[in-house]
Parts: sequence; C-alpha cells; structure tokens
Amino acid sequence: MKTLIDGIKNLCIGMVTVGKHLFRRNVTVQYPTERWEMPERSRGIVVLLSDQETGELNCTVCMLCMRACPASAITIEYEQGEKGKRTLKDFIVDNTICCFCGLCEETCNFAAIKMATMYEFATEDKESLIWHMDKLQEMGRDVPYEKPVRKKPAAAKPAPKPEVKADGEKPAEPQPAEAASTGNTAADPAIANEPEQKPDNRKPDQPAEDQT
Amino acid sequence: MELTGIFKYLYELLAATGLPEVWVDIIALIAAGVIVFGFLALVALFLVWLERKFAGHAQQRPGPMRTGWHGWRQTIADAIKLLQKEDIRPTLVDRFVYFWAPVVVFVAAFMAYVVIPFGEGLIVSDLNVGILYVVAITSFTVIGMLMAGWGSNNKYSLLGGMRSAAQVVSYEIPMVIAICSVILFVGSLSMVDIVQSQAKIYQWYVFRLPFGPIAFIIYLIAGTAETNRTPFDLPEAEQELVAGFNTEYSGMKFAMFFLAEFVNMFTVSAIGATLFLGGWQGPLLPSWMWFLGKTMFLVLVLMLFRWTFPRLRVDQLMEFAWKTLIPFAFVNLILAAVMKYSGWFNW
Amino acid sequence: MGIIKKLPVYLEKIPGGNIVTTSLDFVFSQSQASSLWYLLFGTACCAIELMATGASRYDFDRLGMIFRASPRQSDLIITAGTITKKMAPRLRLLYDQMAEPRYVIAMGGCTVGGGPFYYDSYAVEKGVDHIVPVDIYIPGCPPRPESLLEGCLALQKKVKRLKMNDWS
Amino acid sequence: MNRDELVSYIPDTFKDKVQLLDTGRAEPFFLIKAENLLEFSRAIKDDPKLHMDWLSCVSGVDTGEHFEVVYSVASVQTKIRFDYKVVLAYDGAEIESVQTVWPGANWHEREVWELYGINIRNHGNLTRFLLPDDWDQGHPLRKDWDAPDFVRMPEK
Amino acid sequence: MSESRGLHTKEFTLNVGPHHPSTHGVCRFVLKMEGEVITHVTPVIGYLHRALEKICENRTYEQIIPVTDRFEYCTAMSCNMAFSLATEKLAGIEVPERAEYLRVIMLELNRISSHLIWLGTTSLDLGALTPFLYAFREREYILDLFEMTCGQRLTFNYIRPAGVSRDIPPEFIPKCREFIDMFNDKIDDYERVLTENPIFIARNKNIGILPPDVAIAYAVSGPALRASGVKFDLRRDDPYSIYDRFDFDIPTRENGDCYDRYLIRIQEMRESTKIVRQAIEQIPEGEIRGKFNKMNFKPPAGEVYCRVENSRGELGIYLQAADKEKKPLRVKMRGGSFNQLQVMPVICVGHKIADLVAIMASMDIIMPDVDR
Repeated sequence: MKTLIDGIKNLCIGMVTVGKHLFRRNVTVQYPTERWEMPERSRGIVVLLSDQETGELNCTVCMLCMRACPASAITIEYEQGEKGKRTLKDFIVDNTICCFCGLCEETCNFAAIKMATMYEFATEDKESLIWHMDKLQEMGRDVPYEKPVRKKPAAAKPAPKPEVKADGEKPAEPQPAEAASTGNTAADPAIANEPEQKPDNRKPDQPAEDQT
Repeated sequence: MELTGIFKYLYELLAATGLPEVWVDIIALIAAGVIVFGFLALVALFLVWLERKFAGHAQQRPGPMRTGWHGWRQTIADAIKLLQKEDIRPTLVDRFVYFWAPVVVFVAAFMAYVVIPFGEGLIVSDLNVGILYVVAITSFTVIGMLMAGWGSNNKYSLLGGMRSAAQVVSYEIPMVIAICSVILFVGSLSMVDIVQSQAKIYQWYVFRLPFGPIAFIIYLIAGTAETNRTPFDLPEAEQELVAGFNTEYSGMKFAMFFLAEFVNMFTVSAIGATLFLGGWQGPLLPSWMWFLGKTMFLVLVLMLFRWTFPRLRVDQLMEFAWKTLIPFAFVNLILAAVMKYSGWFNW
Repeated sequence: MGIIKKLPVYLEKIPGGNIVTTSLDFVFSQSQASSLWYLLFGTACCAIELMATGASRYDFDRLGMIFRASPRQSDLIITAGTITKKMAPRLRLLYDQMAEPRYVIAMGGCTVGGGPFYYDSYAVEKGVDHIVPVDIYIPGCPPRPESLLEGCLALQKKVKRLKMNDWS
Repeated sequence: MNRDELVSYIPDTFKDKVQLLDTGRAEPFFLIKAENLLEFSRAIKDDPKLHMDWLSCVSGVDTGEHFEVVYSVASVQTKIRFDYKVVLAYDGAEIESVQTVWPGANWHEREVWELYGINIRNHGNLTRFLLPDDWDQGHPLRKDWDAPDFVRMPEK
Repeated sequence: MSESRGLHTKEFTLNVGPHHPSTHGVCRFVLKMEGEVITHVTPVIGYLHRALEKICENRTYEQIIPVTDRFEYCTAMSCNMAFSLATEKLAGIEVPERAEYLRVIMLELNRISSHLIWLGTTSLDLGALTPFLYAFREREYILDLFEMTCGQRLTFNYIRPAGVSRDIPPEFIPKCREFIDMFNDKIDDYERVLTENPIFIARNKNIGILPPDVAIAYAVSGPALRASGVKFDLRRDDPYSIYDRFDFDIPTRENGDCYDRYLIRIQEMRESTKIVRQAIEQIPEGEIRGKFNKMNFKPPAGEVYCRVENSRGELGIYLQAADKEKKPLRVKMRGGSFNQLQVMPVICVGHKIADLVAIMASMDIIMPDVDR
C-alpha cells in the first residue's frame, strides 16, 4: 500500500516535471528562417581561398593537402613549367568521399585551402558534388581568412622541402614571394591564436624532419 | 423505442416535409451518422495535431510549424498523403482478415458515439442501456486488432495482436467495476440519467468521497490501457515489436488504425467526463462547451501520461491489472454499495 | 497507388477536368511534401545526427516529419550511416517493403559515395545509389542537422514538383 | 608489483618458456611459443601474484613475414598489465583456444580466425562473424590479400 | 516465419534486427523463445564492419586520427586519445601540460555527451520519449563547445599525437563553466522523471543481473562492471594522462542489474562535471602541441597496447609499428561494447523479449564499437 502511494506520488512528480516544461521557452532554432551562428572554426566544406587584392588563388601547388588527405578526396592537376615552376591546372575536391577532417587546412602553409562554415549542399545530382577549381574558388571568394603570419620566414621556408620526394626545392620557390606579399596582417583578436599557432606547430616539426 | 437527441430533431424536421415514413427513417439515420462521423473525424484530426503540439512544447520545441499557421494543416496533409500511398498487401496474408481488420477497428471506434451526450439534448440516441452499450462496443476494437495481428502473417504483428487481446480483456474488468460503482448510485444505465444525477458540482462522482476519486483513477488507468497508449502501449511498442499489430499496414488502412486510436482516446475521455466530471453540467457556458472542455482536460491528462512514462512489460501489465486494480476496484465497489444503502454522503 | 490511382485518368475525360486535376495535383503534392514520415533507420555516426535533428534544437516535427518504425508506413529512408556489403541487401529489402511513393535521402559521405571508406575498405558499399534510387544527396561526415534539414527541404521541393501523372 | 619487478618476475617464474621483448617505456611484452600458449595463460591467471583475470584483447597481426597473435592481459585485483604474443608461420597457422581460461576470448578468437585465417583449436564456434555470410574472398586482413573491387588509396 | 507453423511447436525463433528500432544501429539477435521468454540468444554482428583496421594500415599516423573518429563516434575524443597515447608511448613523445588539461576537459565533456545519448536512447527504448529530447537538448550545449574548439560536432579529429590540434577559443572557458553550473540541475530533471518512477523501476530492477565474476571473465568493463560491484576504473587503476591530479569518485553498486547501471551512469555524469570544473580552474597557459612531425612521422619499431576508460569501458588500441615506416603495421581497436555484447547471451536467458531491449539499452552497446 505504501509502495503504491509512493509510486503514484513519484509518477506525479514526473508528470509535473514534464508539465513544467510546457511553459518554458522553446530551444528550437527554426532552421530556414532562423540560423545558428556558426563558430568560426566550424568545418563545413572545403574551399580554395584567393588573394583579396588580386583575386588569384593562393595555392602554390605544393601538394601538401593532397598528401595529407586521409580520404584522398583532393586531386591536383598541374603543369610543370620551365624552371620547375608549377602552375595549377585543376584542383578537384570530391565531396562524396571528403571526410571533413580539416587536415588539409592545417597542413596548408599558404592559407590557400580552408574549411568554410557553409553547410548547405544538398543536391539531386551526385556528380555535382565533385567540385573543380572554379567552383571551389567561387565558393571561397567571400570567406574571411587570416593571411599566414610568419614570425620567422627563414625557419618556415625549408619546411616543405623534404616532403616533396622527387623534386626537392621546387615548391619552396613561390614562398618568398608569398611571404613578401603577405607581409604583415592585422590579426583579429578573436582568432588571433590561430595564426600564431601555425608557426608554433611547424617549428617543432623541423628537428624531427631533420632526423629522418 | 422512444426517440431522443439529435435523431429526434432530425426525425421531426423530416416528418414535417411529408416524406414516407421509411424514407424519413433512413435519411434521418444517415444524416445523424454523417454529422457524428464528420465531427469525430475533425476531432481525431485535431487531436493528432494537438498531440504533436503538446509533445513538442513539453519537449521545448514547437512541433509542426511549416504547414499553415503553427502547422494547423499538418494532419490534413498527413491524411491526404496516406490516401495517396500505395496500398500494399503482402503476399502471405490472410486476405479476408487482413482487409477487414482496420474496418472493424475504425467502425467500432465510432459506434460508441451513438450514446455519448455532447450536451443537453445533443445525443444521437439515449439508449436505456447506454453505458453497457459503450463498454460492449469499445471492447469490439480488440477483435480488429487481433484480426490485424493474425492476418498480417508477421511475428511482430501476431505478438502485438495477442498482447492487445490479453490487455484489453484484463483491463475491461476493473474499468467495468469502476463504472459499476457510479451506476450503483445513479440507478440507471442511461447516459443522460447519469449526467443529470450530477447537477451540482459537489455531486460530480469524482468528488464523492471516498469512493469517487478511487473509481475515477481506476477508470483513467484502465481507460489508458484500453486505448493502448503509453504506459500501456504494448501492442504497438515501437522498440520491441516495430509497430505491433499494424506493422504490415500501409496507406489508408494504417490511417484507419491511426485515427481510431485517437477517436478511442476521445471516447475514453468523453465517458470519463460523463461519468465522473458531470458531463455537460456547468454554469454559464453552453452545455456542449462544458462537455468538450472536460473531455479535452482528460485528453490532455492522457497525453501527459504518454509523454512522461516509460512502458510497462507485458507480464507486469497483467500483474498490475489482476493483482492491484481489480482488488481495489472490488473493494471500492463494496464501499460504494455500503455508502449507497447506509445513506452516508447521499447528497 | 492508393485508392485514387485512376482518378486523373477519369477526370481528364470530363470537360474542365484539367483544372480539377491541376488543383488536385497541387493539394496532393503539397500534402505529400509536408508529411514525409521517415523510417527509423540509422547505422553509424549519421544516425546520431539524425537523432539530434529530431531533438529539440532542430526539431524534425516542424517540417511534419515524424519517424515510423515500420517501413510500410514510411515515405522516406534517410540512409544515415555507412552501408556495408552485409547490410546492403537489408536496405534493399526495407526499400522494397515501403509503399509508393517513396524517397531516399543519402545522408553523409559514406552513403553518397563511400566517404572515408572509399579506399582500402573491403566491406563498405560505395554509395547507396548502387542499391536504391536516391533522390537527395547530402555531403558531410556527418552532415550537420541543418544540412539534413536543408536536404529535407530540397526533397520537399522535389516532391512538390511532382504531378499525378508522373506517378508510375 | 611495478614494471621492473614484473619484468624480472615473469622470466624467473616461467624460465625459458617466455622471452622478454624490448618495448621501451611501454608495458612489458613477452614472446612465448605457440605450444605453451594455453599452459602459460592458465599459469598467469592462477598465479596468486599475477592473477591475470582480464583478457583485454586478442589481436592478430600479419607482419608481412609471419603471423602473430597478441594477447593483452590485465588484472583487476593486482592492476598488472602486460602483453604476450605467439609467432606463427604462414603455413598451417594454428593456435589453441584460451576460452577455458578467459571465456571472453571467444569472439576475439573468432575474429582472428575470420580475418587472418589462423585456425583456433578447440574453439567450437568458428562461424562467419564480421564478414557477410556469403563471403568467399579469403581473409582480408592478410597483407597479400586482394580482391577485384578492393581499391587501395593511391600514393600521392 | 515458417518455423512457427504447427500446433505442437513450443519454441519459436524470432529474428530481431538488423534493422530494428532498439538495436542501436545494426545488431541482429536470433532469439529462441518459449512464448515471450527467451531461451537462447545469438547475436549476429558485422553489419557495420567497415574495415577500419585495414584502412589504418594504409594511412600515416596523423591520418589515422580521423579514422579513429569513426570507430566509436559517441566518444570520438577517447578514440583519438587512445591512439595518440599509443603513438606517444611508442615514440616516447612528451605532451605539453596545457594539452593534457585540454584533453581531460574534452574527454570528460565527451563522456557526458555520450552518457546523454545513452540516457536518451534508453528512455526511448523503454517507451519514455520525453527524457530523450531533454538529454539531447543538453547534449547540444556540449557539442557547441566542441564545435567552437575543433569545428565538428561528432568527428572531432582533435586530440593528436603529442597534444591537441587547436587551442580553445577565449569564450570556451566561460561557456563551459556556464554549462557545468546548469547541468547538475538538468540531471535532477532527468532523475525526477525516471529514477523514482515505479514503471521505470519495474522495468529495470533485477533485470539482466550480471554477477561480478562473469563480468570479469568476459572482460565487461566500464559502468556495467562497476554496477556489479567491482571498483575498477582505468582513470584510477591504470592512470593515463593527468587523471591522478583530480579529485573524483568512482561510483559502484552491488546488484549489477539494469537499474544499477542506470544509476552508475547518472552518477558518472555528475563526477565528470567535477573533473571538468577542476580542470578549467587549474588549466595552465602554454604550448598545446609537442614535437611531432605531421607529414613524416616514422616511429621506431615496436608494439604497444594502450587503453583508456571511455563511457563504455575499456577502449584499447593495439599498435604495431614497423621500423621507420610512415604507416603502422597493425592497428587493432578494442571497444567496450565488443565484450558487453558478448556477455548478452549469458545474461538475457530467462528474461522476456522486452527485457532484451532494456538490457541492451543499459549495457549501452553501440555497433561501430563492436564491428569496427
């Protein structure tokens, strides 16, 4: 009998708890009309960034992102010019196998590739999810980004060198130009830790590379 | 048989036009049927919408929003969509049983409304065995469920059908006993008489201490079980039996089960309001508003049950019916009888 | 398809029937689009996001989408999560059990085209479009709930375009 | 018992049945012969000082030269943890089941059997496990395994 | 369906799954039943076997981290952690102090979010729909914190060998504190709806009792083990990272039934908030990633088995590296659910089919953990 009364009491407590929620504010974000503000780091989709002044792609065809990709979703086609300078022919991101891990963005030394915060890419056509260079550039046109700040350009310079197996110093060539053009950037305080982080991350890599 | 309620008005209206008597009978019958059916279809659609909104707000989300203002067209859209769905008949089903099961459930759900007084004089027909008729008709649903479970040739459906049969039969008993204690006081099986005996608010049976509230709680629990709603929704327990007895049904047939469930819920609430909450009785407002208000209150309570409680296991469910509810109901009935004949609290 | 399968055929024979069919088309496709009940089907990571989409922050119910456990009563499979070769026949079976009209949303990289399991995996089906016809592809690994909602809205648009006569 | 004591205790107790492998900072790692497997497993479980009652994991390995089966064991009571392995030649790779010592080994061994093709004696339930029921393409975790629809990630 | 034909058959076979609402993914049970009583259970697994281990053999160490995310997506952080730990042990890498704290914060938040998924699905499996939505409501707050830090909601790719991938943004700590302050009240809310509810108790008490000796024999770990009365938690008994610096309790219960497993997990959520609170108070400034060559990491030859305590118990990674190779020779993943599913046939016999659902839910089995 006591258990019965206790039981009914506890059932009522549960009902009151649920009933109270009837009068609380909804937590819903009503998606098409309201939107959740994406955090800056949100990994939405891969885009290529272009220089804000010239409109040229930042990519220097160093192929690092392509090799960093764990799903092999990135394919870079390039032309080998004279003096070994590479020009980008096509940059293909296959969004059907991309795993949105952000490793390409982390590897890139030139702020050329980024995971933008956009997320609306539902489509009826599977083929349209394979994005080529122009589409990637188009999508990345308005994406804000921090130009890479080099505290020690000399230290950063040889970094990609050993990683290109066949043609050693070639990708290093565009780098001084890049570093010169970027020069200084006014770091946004909100995300200031990010550009600082990059050189920090890369610096320790070097001794390790030298060992190997 | 003496004619009462809506049927009577219609009959008189038609008789005035001078049609032959047979035709008057038939037309009046059909018209009354259509009115009740239409009303209930609307109620069922409304309840589905209400349930979704209620669930939504209890969970701090809005529920349907994008079909019309706050999603008012949602259930209509659902119904029209179900109408368009392909009507699948799996190859190994028992055709006859499979086809008729939803019809039986659907019709049984609606037939109870013949005797329910929606307001003063708003009753299709005031049978003198009204409450008995309701109890008999509502338990008819179980045959449909059993048919669906058997006919589908699916193990989950069969288990669901069996469970619902066992459950409804078990819970019928405490429910009837709880109703009996009210009937004992009224001394009549007619729904109108039952309502009329609760003219003042203190005469409502739910307030007649000590037997009233207990009978009411027993009725509510048994009623929830009758309508197969959480915590007693074992016949269609999603997590165990996929969708229970209606696993194999699609399209319009499924819609019939779906609507019948909500109509049943309304029935249980309406009878609860009639028996314990004084039916249409109440001051100021028109009688039908009182009736609908009380019924809606009970509907909301049932919804709160559904969205709060987990589900019982089938053996616990049986145990609860036979070991707890029925003894209590019997004791309560005896108490009511003693009260009635000793004259205590006989206001 | 349902009990009103032959309706347009008869209607168009009557003069003025075209107007009726057009307005019926509108009503039917609208109601179909706003009542897409999805099958409770989830295998991997995307299933968690599918649940999150059903939960309070995003609320599937707003779009009139509720889950059904039985394929017979659902209109839509959201293939949430990797479909392996062992699972593929079951998915096909589920799809076959659904009543027309039925739709498929491929949610997430794995079901769109193999995703991170495209290379080096011997067990993953590379895209569910090999198994069932897909209406909407949503990339992401897993897609955000918003992406899924956007995919559902895209499917609604697609459904609204349908005419009675398109029904096969 | 800390790591250093363990490193000396086990070779002392089991003499030439075990061989300590060098693993740097990580937990001790022992190599044992396949024929001693069951005996050793039972012994470490029954040894009151070790009481290895917890079989975390059984992993098959194909090193490209031979098979290895690695047993990662631990103890709930004494908190000791170490691993030991047996090395098996490709031809006729076969080990004894340790289910009698740790019942939980059942599925782990089944997996080793299925993915590597290492036969487990006295297992009792070597049936299809992770792969589809109609799988007929061999043991996929072997290094030399290949199938028509198996795509390796391109070297870039 | 044909086995059940005939009047004299007592036993019939029921196939639950692979697509069944309560199997948490795609597990299949073949049940032999007498009426509603289960006499024999055979789990059939492999419907989510995605060959993660094969994939890992062809990836560099940095690239394996996203793959481990998909191994146990409910607690992807601890998968990242286990693999990072294994790599660090193998190559003897030091981890900066701040990174250790960030790891602990993320691991514990992830444990809460995983327990919330469990709470939601459990109540859903038992038929109570509303706690599911409440649990997911709070989970969104945690996911916001994760997304703010590493950019994803589920597959974080955050904890890396030698540290973490990114520092937390400045608004993280206040938001995290806000969440922790609010969260204990929310747990009270769940408890009010479930813990004392007689229906919930009836469904869970004395169901699926797992005796401690069976639990140890089958290596059932995590809350399921602690509910049986064995006080064994890797955070205490085989400490990794900096768990020895925090003050927290390891809740245990005696009966080992579903209800105890429920209480243990609820209690664990509270303990996790304690750890997070201490961690965000003590967190030092500094580096977040030690020395690690992302593109060309080549560890010395060796093998190591590393385990962490995640929300389902022991999550182990066995890693064998060939000498000076960019890719590991073998990565074996061991999830807690693997052994918990294995013990299901032992503890389910004699229960009703509805209890199978309750036991499965209380064990918190998710299939990627089993199938990989």
